[in-house]
Amino acid sequence: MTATDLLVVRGLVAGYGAAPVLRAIDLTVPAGTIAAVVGANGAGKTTLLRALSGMIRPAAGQVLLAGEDLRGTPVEQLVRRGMAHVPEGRGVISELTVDENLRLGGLWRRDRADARLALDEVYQLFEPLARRRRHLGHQLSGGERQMLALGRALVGRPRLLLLDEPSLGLAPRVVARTMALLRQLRDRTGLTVLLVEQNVRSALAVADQGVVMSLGRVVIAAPAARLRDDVDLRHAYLGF
Amino acid sequence: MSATRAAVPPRHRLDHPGGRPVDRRRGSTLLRHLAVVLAAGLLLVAVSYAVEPFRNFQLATVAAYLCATAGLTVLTGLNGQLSLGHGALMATGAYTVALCQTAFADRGMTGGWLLPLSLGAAIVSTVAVGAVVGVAAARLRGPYLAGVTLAVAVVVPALAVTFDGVFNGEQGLSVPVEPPPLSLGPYFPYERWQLWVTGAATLLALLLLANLIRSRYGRTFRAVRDDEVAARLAGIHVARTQVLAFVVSAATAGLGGALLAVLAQSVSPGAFSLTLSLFLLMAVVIGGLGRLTGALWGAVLLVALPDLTHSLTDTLTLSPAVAQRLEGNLPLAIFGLTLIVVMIAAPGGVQGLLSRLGRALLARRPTRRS
Amino acid sequence: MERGLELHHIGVRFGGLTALDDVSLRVPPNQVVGVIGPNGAGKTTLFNVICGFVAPETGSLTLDGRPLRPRPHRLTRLGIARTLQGTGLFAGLTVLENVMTGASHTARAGFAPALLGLPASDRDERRLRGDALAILDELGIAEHAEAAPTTLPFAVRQRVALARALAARPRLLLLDEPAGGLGADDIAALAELVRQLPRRDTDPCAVLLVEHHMDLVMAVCDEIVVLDFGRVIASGTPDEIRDDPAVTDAYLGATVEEEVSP
Amino acid sequence: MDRFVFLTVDGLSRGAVYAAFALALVLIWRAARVVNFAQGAMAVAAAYVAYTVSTATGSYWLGFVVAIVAGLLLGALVDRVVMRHVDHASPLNPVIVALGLVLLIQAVLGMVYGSEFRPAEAPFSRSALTVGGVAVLSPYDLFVFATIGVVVSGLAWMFARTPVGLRMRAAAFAPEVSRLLGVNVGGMLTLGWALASGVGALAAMLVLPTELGLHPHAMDLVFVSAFTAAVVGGLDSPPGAVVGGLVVGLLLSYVSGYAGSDLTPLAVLVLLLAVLLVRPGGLFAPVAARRV
Amino acid sequence: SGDDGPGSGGASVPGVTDTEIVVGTHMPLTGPASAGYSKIAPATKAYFDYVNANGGVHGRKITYKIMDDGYNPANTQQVVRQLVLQDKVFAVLNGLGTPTHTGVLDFLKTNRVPDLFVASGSRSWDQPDKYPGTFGFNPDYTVEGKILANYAKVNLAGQKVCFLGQDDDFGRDSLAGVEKVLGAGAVAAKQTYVTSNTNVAPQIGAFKAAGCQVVVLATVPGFTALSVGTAARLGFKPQWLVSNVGADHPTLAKQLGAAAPLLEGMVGTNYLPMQNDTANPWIQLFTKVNKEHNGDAPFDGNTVYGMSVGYLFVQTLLAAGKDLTREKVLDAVQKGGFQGPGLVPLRFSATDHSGYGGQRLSRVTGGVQSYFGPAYETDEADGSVNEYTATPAAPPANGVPTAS
Ligand SMILES: Nc1ncnc2c1ncn2[C@@H]1O[C@H](COP(=O)(O)OP(=O)(O)OP(=O)(O)O)[C@@H](O)[C@H]1O
Ligand SMILES: Nc1ncnc2c1ncn2[C@@H]1O[C@H](COP(=O)(O)OP(=O)(O)OP(=O)(O)O)[C@@H](O)[C@H]1O
Ligand SMILES: CC(C)C[C@H](N)C(=O)O
Ligand SMILES: [Mg+2]
Ligand SMILES: [Mg+2]
Repeated sequence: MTATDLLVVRGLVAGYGAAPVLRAIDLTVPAGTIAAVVGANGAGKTTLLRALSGMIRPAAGQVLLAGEDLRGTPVEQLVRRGMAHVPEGRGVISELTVDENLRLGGLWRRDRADARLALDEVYQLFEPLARRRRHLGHQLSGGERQMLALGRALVGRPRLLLLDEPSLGLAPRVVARTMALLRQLRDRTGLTVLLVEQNVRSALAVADQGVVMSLGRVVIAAPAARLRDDVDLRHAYLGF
Repeated sequence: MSATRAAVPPRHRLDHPGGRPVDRRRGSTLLRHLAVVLAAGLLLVAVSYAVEPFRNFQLATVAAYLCATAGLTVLTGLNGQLSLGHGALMATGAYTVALCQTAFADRGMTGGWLLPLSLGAAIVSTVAVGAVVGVAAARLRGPYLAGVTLAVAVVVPALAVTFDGVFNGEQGLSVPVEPPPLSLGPYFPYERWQLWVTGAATLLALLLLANLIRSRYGRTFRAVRDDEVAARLAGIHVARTQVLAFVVSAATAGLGGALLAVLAQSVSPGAFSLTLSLFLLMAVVIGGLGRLTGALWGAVLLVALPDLTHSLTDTLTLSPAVAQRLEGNLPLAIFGLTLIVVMIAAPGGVQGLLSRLGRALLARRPTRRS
Repeated sequence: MERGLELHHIGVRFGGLTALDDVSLRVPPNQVVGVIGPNGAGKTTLFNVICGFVAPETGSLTLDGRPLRPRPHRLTRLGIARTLQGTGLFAGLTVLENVMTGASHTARAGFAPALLGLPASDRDERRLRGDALAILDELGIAEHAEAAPTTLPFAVRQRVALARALAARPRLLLLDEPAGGLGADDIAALAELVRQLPRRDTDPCAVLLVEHHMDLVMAVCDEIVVLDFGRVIASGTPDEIRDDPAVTDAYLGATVEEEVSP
Repeated sequence: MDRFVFLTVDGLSRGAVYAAFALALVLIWRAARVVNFAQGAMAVAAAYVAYTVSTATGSYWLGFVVAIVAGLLLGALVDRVVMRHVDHASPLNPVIVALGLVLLIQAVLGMVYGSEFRPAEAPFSRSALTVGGVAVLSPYDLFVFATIGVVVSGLAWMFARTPVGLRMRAAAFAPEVSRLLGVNVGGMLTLGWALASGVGALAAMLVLPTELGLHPHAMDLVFVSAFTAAVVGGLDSPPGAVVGGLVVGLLLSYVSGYAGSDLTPLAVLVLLLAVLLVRPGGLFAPVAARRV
Repeated sequence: SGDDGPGSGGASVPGVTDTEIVVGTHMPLTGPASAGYSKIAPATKAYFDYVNANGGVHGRKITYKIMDDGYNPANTQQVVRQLVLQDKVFAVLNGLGTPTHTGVLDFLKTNRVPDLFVASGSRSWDQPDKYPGTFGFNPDYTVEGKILANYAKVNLAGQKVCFLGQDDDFGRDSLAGVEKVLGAGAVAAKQTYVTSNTNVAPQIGAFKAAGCQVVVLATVPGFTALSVGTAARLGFKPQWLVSNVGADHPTLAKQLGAAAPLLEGMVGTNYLPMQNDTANPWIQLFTKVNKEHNGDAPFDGNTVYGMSVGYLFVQTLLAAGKDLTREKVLDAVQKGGFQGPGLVPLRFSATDHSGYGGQRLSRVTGGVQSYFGPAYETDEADGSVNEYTATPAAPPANGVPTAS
């Protein structure tokens, strides 16, 4: 581990009940980079993110965030450590308004003024949300909810962002803009992103590092450019 | 979180009677269920000779409650509608049977067919009430449904006081029931006869319920419980299905109430209080929601638990002052505590626990062989 | 000749928000029509109008030229089936039962036979089960027939949802983002399946498809309608749409690669 | 006309206490999505504590404060020791556990205090002040109105305007997501239970002087009326609880005054049906959820 | 296995051995109706323990099985069957409540179980032809209504009389008695309450509006207290005439707490010695028993009631003789002639199975409830209300009755 590795995962084993879904995952994400985790349905990508953010308790292994072991840290403390997890399936609280959902993202922060600033930035980034501030979560369209979930995470100004299929249900234009946004944030604020995606092409287009998972293991972790450009690798691990 | 739904879309609950994954048995549903019911009937007759009259009466009471809990478990467990008012539906059946039997007796009519006729009338009248409540219930969800059924539970017994000309107020009506047929011998214990009558009626009701659960209706009940929007898109009339479930459930509750009235030979509003409705619900959940066997455990618990805890306090010898305090209260405390512990330790109820146990045993066998 | 489903000048508003504005379109028999558009453009709302979940303020619908007043639970009887955004499976039913439920309206035995457990009801069940297994087989997921949906991978759940819709033997199938969350292989398989639907030997059907996955849309649609702010801004063949500047502007935008490369 | 004024005023003062208790139900519903059937028994338990303190010290107000504190603690205790461990996957489970709690608490109170009625003191005169020969509100009624007004507006403000209110609502609706957003869901739940139970205890202190007295079952009937009130108002809405409570109070008063007390249960059912068939989520229901 | 025919007299009598008699009862020990009543059976039991400690009855100790039915008739069915079929009690004694006990009349009759001294004033117990084994204890509500109305007629002549009753037999029978004495149209305002609605302000408000001066209450204690409290709130101060069911001063005072002075002047009825009359030898006896065998529980009207029931039952057993059978017990009760703590006669005969046949009036003065004037007796028909002047019996020296 080097000082710049923000997230280090060693031998992580986790699952739901008896049989583990993740079998000894090793992974390193340097600070200020984007890592794309790709793999077939059921490979365990979602489970990996859930284990990282403590939503399921790992059976074995170690997760280090900026060198600190996260074992035993309650889920709700992780945002304070700078980790934000946008879960699969949007996680918008449908009974709250758009504005309340967004505010919730920054509620834990001491710096109220900056939280407010972050809120305004999100409204600027996703103007459909600005038009629906007072709407309840359940009134939004599928894509609008996806924006809301992402925006809510950004209000907390995280160091590490765990994104589970953010492109799901988003219009192509918005997908491209979202991906570009991740790049911008990486460059502007040094944000580190662990991006789980089915949309392999888009993911590898923005990522620095590509991680391919299969059956609960990391089968290859390589610079994204290599995975993108090396036809043999692509055929072997990504099937295209 | 789906707070609007009364019951779980149970993730791990695919092994109940109506939901065995693939029915490989090609035979007739009716014959299969009939065989089980006949076996149960024979067992019951054997038991009725083996045990004392009081136990016969207790078993008969279990049978009567079982009618109600079976219906409630279909409604709440399979169709996801919460009812706090099943005691009131039982009251409807009970009063109907009382009025019918009294009318027959007043006209000097006798015969073995009169009681089935009264029970039939009880079912019909409860179905009518159930349909009315069901139509309202079909529009309501979760606590709002609970609120209305709670009001029904309070109102129906109160009507006996409001219209005391017919129902004779708090004191209630007596239910004339003919003695066992003479062909059974002059000294045939009355309690055994009571068990036979209630047992037969209940087994018949269970047979029909089991058939229904097995059929496409059972499936639509559960589909509506799990996802109303998807159910509508699958061509299911959600409201109609909910009313149907309510009516079916009401019919059995009415029969259960009627049987209880026949057993007690009397009906009065106090016997069908809100407490009864709440206890029925506790019984089906503790027994194991959504399964007929669970309803059976629930009915057994309703009868046995107070008895057991009472004997427990009886065996403790205490000073009069302490005894006076504990008397009555200790059984309730134990019952309450049991309820809490069971719900925390085994939310699947007794039947869930038994299934788990069974599976564990099955799972161990092959390892032993190897 | 058969006319299929037609929408005439449909308008829907939610409070102050116009979700659909004078939308007309037609789904001819045995054709695949795609509806695309930015998030919140009104695509799902359009489906909801067809299904009767949302009553349009203006406009009308016809099915084969006859006026249509849709009610959700009558839909399968009219030959229309729909999948939900998200999967909407019955969590407490097995996969097989889920699919059997899709064909509820074809059951013939009434309440009395079911209550009495008569052979008529048993026959019904056997037929439904047989049909459902056949569909599961066609979609290649027969092995999961006994599973609980929640234990299955997402791609399989999507297929179960599709199987349930097909079990109704629809003439028109409404698919709301069927590729959402699927991997490339699964999407390719889905594309193949959707393309085949109008050409099936038994029960061929037309498809109205809402999807953000352009590869799929372009590959399977005979015609595409583009919505923006509730209005139809373009319609035509995939090729026409791809090159329509208005569509690119409102919806397609640049590719990710173009966006991220400086 | 005098009679009408009298029945109206009487109905409102009864309704106010139903409202307070309904509010406790609404609180716990908003905080934990549970209809707390044990609310009545818990409130009675707190009132017994107050009774013990008041009789020992002779101070009503000390008892009053102790009741509310006891209510808060009991709520937190019930959450931590019991409800926390209940599988909420089925909304029925907590309901059954609550019913178990009712049995347990009432039995324990019966053992400790016996099943005699204990007097429940009112801190102000309950004799109505007469205006123009018509008996209107008593000082005690005014006290009740004022207390409930303060509590309702305080809670409404807390839920709608404060961060902790937002956290509580978020935790209730989506516990998992809320944890990811840094909300201490467990703490919020405990807080919700404590608050609700505290309000319940307050309601019991307000309602008991108008009832038969302190008894393990003293709140049984109040619970039924209050639950009705909460449902009529809409379980998600604190103002709904207040309106619902007043409506139920007025209805009961008019019906027993003009038609006979034996018709009151029926009248309640009719009210429930009339309201819910038109508005299935109660008078103050939020916007119907988009489900597709 | 349970096939023995009925009428198996002679050899074995259920619940009776040479050393023991088992009797049982059903009582509300829990639930909303338990207040007050839950103390009756323990008091009876305490008296039996006292008798047992003094050698029992004909050498037999009395075992009293108390079953909680929570005032729920369905539970009563269960527990009474348990008593009779399982515990094989000799008799059911002092089963409490009209709706609860009504449901088991037929069962007890079929099983030929003596059903003695039912704790309720309903007239149902007095049906010797239909229920030969059932006997009441409390004076019936019509008798009581007549006596209360008679007081109003004689002592409060010309005042406007109103009536509040429970919406069941209790209220109805009581009102019937009141109207028999005052005349059908004489009650200016009649109101009822249901136990499920504790707000009696509408009813009391109606009395006030009607200008009532005397209010007869056929209420349980809780509703007596509510009525009195509510009236005070409304500034309405009538003369209260209260049924014995709801007139026990300690119970009421406890419930009203600081407002207990409102009970001042309340006229009530009863037919047993007043629990605060420490000069009364019965009260002295019962206080002693309460101390020794009842854990010195708070002593009130329910205690006196429970012990009086016990005393009467022991008298009955003695009268039935050493060779105890169920038939003999019934004969003994029908023969009557019991002298005990009661202030009025027990009416038992072959044709009358009702209990006490009258009441005496009491008044609360200076926070103390005490009797005044003579005791009265009457019937539930149109007979007149007569003074009953016989001097009450004194208890035997050791407190245990002896065979007469
Ligand atoms: N709650 C759960 N209980 C039991 N098994 C689960 C649960 N969630 C997921 N699984 C199983 O764990 C495995 C990995 O699931 P996971 O959701 O992590 O995959 P994924 O890579 O995110 O797939 P997808 O691309 O479909 O989102 C799958 O086989 C799945 O069936
Ligand atoms: N029930 C409703 N109440 C209020 N607004 C609604 C409701 N349903 C939809 N809307 C609004 O109408 C607009 C269209 O929504 P719709 O769901 O049809 O969009 P969509 O085209 O399906 O979007 P997506 O591609 O993101 O799923 C959205 O802005 C949405 O917020
Ligand atoms: C003396 C009491 C037990 C009377 C009671 N209210 C009843 O008749 O039921
Ligand atoms: Mg995933
Ligand atoms: Mg959509």
